[in-house]
Amino acid sequence: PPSLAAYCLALGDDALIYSHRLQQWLTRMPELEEETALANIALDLLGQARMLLARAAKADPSLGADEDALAFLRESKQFRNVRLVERHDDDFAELVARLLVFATWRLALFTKLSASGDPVLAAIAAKGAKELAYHRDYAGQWVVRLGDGTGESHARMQRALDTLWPLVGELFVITGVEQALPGTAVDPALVRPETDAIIDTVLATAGLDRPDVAPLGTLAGRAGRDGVHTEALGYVLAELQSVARAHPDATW
Amino acid sequence: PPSLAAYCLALGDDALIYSHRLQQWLTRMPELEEETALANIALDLLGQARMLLARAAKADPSLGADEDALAFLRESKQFRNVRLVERHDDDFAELVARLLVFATWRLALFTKLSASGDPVLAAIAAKGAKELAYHRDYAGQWVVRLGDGTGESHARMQRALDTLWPLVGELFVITGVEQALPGTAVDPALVRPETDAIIDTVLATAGLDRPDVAPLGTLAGRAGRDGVHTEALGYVLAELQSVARAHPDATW
Amino acid sequence: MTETLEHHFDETIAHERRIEPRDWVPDGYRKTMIRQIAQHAHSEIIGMQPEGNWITRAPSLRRKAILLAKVQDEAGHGMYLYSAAETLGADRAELTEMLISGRQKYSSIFNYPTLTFADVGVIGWLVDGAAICNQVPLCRSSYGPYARAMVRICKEESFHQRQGYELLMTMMRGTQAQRDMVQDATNRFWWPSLMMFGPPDASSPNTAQSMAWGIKRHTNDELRQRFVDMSVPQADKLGVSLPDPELRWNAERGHYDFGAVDWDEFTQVVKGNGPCNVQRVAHRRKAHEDGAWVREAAMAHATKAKQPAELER
Amino acid sequence: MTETLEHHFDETIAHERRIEPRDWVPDGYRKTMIRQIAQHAHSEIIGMQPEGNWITRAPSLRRKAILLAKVQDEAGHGMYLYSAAETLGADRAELTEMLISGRQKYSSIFNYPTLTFADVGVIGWLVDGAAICNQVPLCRSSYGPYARAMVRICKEESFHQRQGYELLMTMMRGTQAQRDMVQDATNRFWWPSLMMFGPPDASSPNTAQSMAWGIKRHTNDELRQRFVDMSVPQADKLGVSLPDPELRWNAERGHYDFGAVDWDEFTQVVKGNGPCNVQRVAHRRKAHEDGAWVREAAMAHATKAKQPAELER
Repeated sequence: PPSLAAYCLALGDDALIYSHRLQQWLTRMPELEEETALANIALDLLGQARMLLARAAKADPSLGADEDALAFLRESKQFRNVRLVERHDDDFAELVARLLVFATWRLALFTKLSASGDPVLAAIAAKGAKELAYHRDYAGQWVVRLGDGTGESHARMQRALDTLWPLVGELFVITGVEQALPGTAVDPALVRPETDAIIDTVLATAGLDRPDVAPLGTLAGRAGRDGVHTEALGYVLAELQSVARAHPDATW
Repeated sequence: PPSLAAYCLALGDDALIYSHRLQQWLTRMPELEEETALANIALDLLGQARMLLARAAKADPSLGADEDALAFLRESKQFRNVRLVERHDDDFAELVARLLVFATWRLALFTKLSASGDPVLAAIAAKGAKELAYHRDYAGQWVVRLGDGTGESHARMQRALDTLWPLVGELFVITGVEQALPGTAVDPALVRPETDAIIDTVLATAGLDRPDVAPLGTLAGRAGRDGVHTEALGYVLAELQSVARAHPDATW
Repeated sequence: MTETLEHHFDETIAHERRIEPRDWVPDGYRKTMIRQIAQHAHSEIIGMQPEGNWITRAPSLRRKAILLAKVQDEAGHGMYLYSAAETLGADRAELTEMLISGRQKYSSIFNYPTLTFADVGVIGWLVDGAAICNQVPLCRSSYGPYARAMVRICKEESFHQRQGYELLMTMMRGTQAQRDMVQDATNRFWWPSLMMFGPPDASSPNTAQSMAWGIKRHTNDELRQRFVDMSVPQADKLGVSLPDPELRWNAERGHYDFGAVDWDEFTQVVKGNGPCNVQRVAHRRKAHEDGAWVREAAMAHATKAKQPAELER
Repeated sequence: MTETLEHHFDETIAHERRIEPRDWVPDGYRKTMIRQIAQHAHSEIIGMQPEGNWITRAPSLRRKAILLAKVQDEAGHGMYLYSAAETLGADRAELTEMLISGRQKYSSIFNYPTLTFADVGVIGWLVDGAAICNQVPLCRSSYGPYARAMVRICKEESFHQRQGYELLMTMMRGTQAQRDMVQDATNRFWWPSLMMFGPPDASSPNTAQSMAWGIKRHTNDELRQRFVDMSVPQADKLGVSLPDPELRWNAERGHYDFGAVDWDEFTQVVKGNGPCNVQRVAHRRKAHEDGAWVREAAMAHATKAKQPAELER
């Protein structure tokens, strides 16, 4: 059914694009231990993306034949990820700030989703929730370390939060896709209190302020979930799809 | 004839890839005056690339149907540019250092080439030489300003020279393509004394040292002209070709 | 004394003659004019970003050259305009500071992202089209240097508009994916283009004074209507639909009626909360800050180069 | 005392038993062993770059996951190996410093660029293949912690090698462009892979001492021959040619004969003048330097977190 496919696509695209941004950090981390942790997280999210895109392709073959067709042959406006995941991180503070927000939100979502009426989606969410709990804790520990660490790390952490905060509101906006799938999809507005509470606890422990900023503007109300992205996504796709597009008849 | 095509391709790829790197600077320059100068130079080189690639396509249609097929549908190893033009500039000092080297060398080459036995190539070179004289002077003035300016600018200028110098030697290496075109192509070794002399004068005026470093290693003697590039080129092509490859049947 | 000068100024305005840099002008005129020119200059400079975004990815070398030349023209327009503002006593470095600190605005349209190559064409068609509607009357601005800059700028903008429209025509003759891109870009840019003319006349308090001073020649709503009337047949010819169900010919008025602009969105964008405000200003600020050492070095070199000559005196 | 210790060391070596961290070892053994382990660790860390270069561009999600996991394993290998070096008294921060200042080496193979996705497969096949030839004997290294690390590493490397070869097999069954990519990557990596075994025995002065200490188990030329003998039938099965016209079976020797390695190129690469030496070390240095504020903050936080507990004592 198209709604289920669209829902899987949205959740899959979040993971696919965010994993790409994490992959770009590899070999650039501050310690070897962080290299392995980062690779682990990027790999988990890539795994989630693969299952969700495969599920989307199965639920609505008109979208694309399989996970690879969906990842490598769609254009920017066909991607359904939230805009939070598109931006290139300026520094390690931004990496962990975004990861904290993303993983906390997605964990809350996946926890509810593990009771979805769609058994495949429920199973994907249950598996993913275990991974995301680790991602969230990893990010939370670093946010606390950096918030509490030195003057410089505190300033960078706060700036990172301020930079990405305008993108947070979009995570909790319900779309027609969720509305069309009662009992199967989760209304993201429902996970806002839990997400906020956890992030607030981490920020309080870290001695950081929750930013008070206006949400990033939309296009007549349309944002990432509607295929209206930031300019960053085009560059992500150019890189992600470059080899696949150059060899349209190849199998790998 | 294939040799003529290969020669035009090499000279065209130098301009195409370098123009791309300059285009990436646009909206990032230190002053508005430099924005227009930069756009001008990038545009001149793009123009040279177009004429040379069109000439290559005409001389050997098996390479590609036209300038766009050559720019957008070749793979990394089919590009014949020198490796100097592939690197992303770290700062404005690197931009002007590379431009000085590139424009001085290419001007010397094009000046000789304007007497080529191939009238089309001769005309392209004669037109290009006028443009390159401006590029060289623009870069030379900046190298002097930065070399002479402040302690910081001097240090950055010297570091920029040190960084790109290993790539300079490759500019003067003759390949089988030039050898196969006596009277049409120019042996780049012949322009070394002139190029060196001009660069040395600029460096002396700027109070900068000519770096004394080993050339960048090759693969069993093969480098840019043989299709063996740096890892940077793949990313250039991913961006350059992204829209064209995503719409293989389109005309623009 | 001031009375005579003021009389001369009023006479100049009344006779639709040009104010020149040497002429006395009231403080309000100077301030308003500087702000207008500066915002226009800033718009040219910030406007380089959304279009510059597609230069490296332009899918044909010819289109790449056209786009590169266009962005170069915009930098040139920025330079003329800053120079015009300088003839009124403004300082370019200060104006730049006003821009990158967010204290002066630029056209709200550039706070929307460019998401496909079709956006390049639609910006040429609609955004440059709206800019021309706004700017043609400014060729008759009472301030001479600005009026003259506008003549040159309008000429180049018309050229850019034709190029944009021609790109769209080519794309509409292409693949279905290309036609979809053009329609999608039109959908995204139509309403923001209508916002380029500013708030409705009823909520545009400065219009009267600006028109009295010959700084503004038509009201926002007049210009907006002119733009709509011009664009609808162009859209038809192109084969795209405009995203407004209320758009229809009104034979009585002799104009197209159109739906209500979302002025809340406009207000948000003007306040800094559009999709790209932070990004655009941060990009410009970074370029400026990254270039600080270069400008310092150039100044230091110029000072050193001057010294020997000065010693001779 | 030293004599008894030395006797114990010699006995351990002679009986092919393992030296453990608590055991006395001669200074030369310690130094040589630390250098060998550190260079191996550095190789794992630097080796992440050429392969990591293709993760974001991998043309299928399955291949992307495989490559990402492989690069993660390399980071893990680097960590075990630095730990093994620490059991001999080395300090990881110092070893990192030695790497980024260019005072310690890593495998010369990683100074070649990865230019297409086929390189990922060829690195798995040839480079991991050569590494395994080098490393399997090291599972019997006289130094216990290193030997045990090598057992785990070799197991994972064999897995990576099979994955690389499988990728190439798939590509060879694909389009002509894919087959060309595999052949091109093979042409570029063959000779540098042969160089991975180090200079010919005649110019490898430390081999004798290392073999006596049980640090090295076979000479460079022996291992190189073993690698060639192993690779030729694999190339045949794959359907690629190896870029050596002198390569042929010698029934008398029971081995493949092969052409002369370009030791001048090898010397240049070892001296720092390969195609990517500067790039690889600069990349690693930048990551380390960019991370300095993070490590400082983590330390500051750990110190603060410890203080309350200490106050209780």
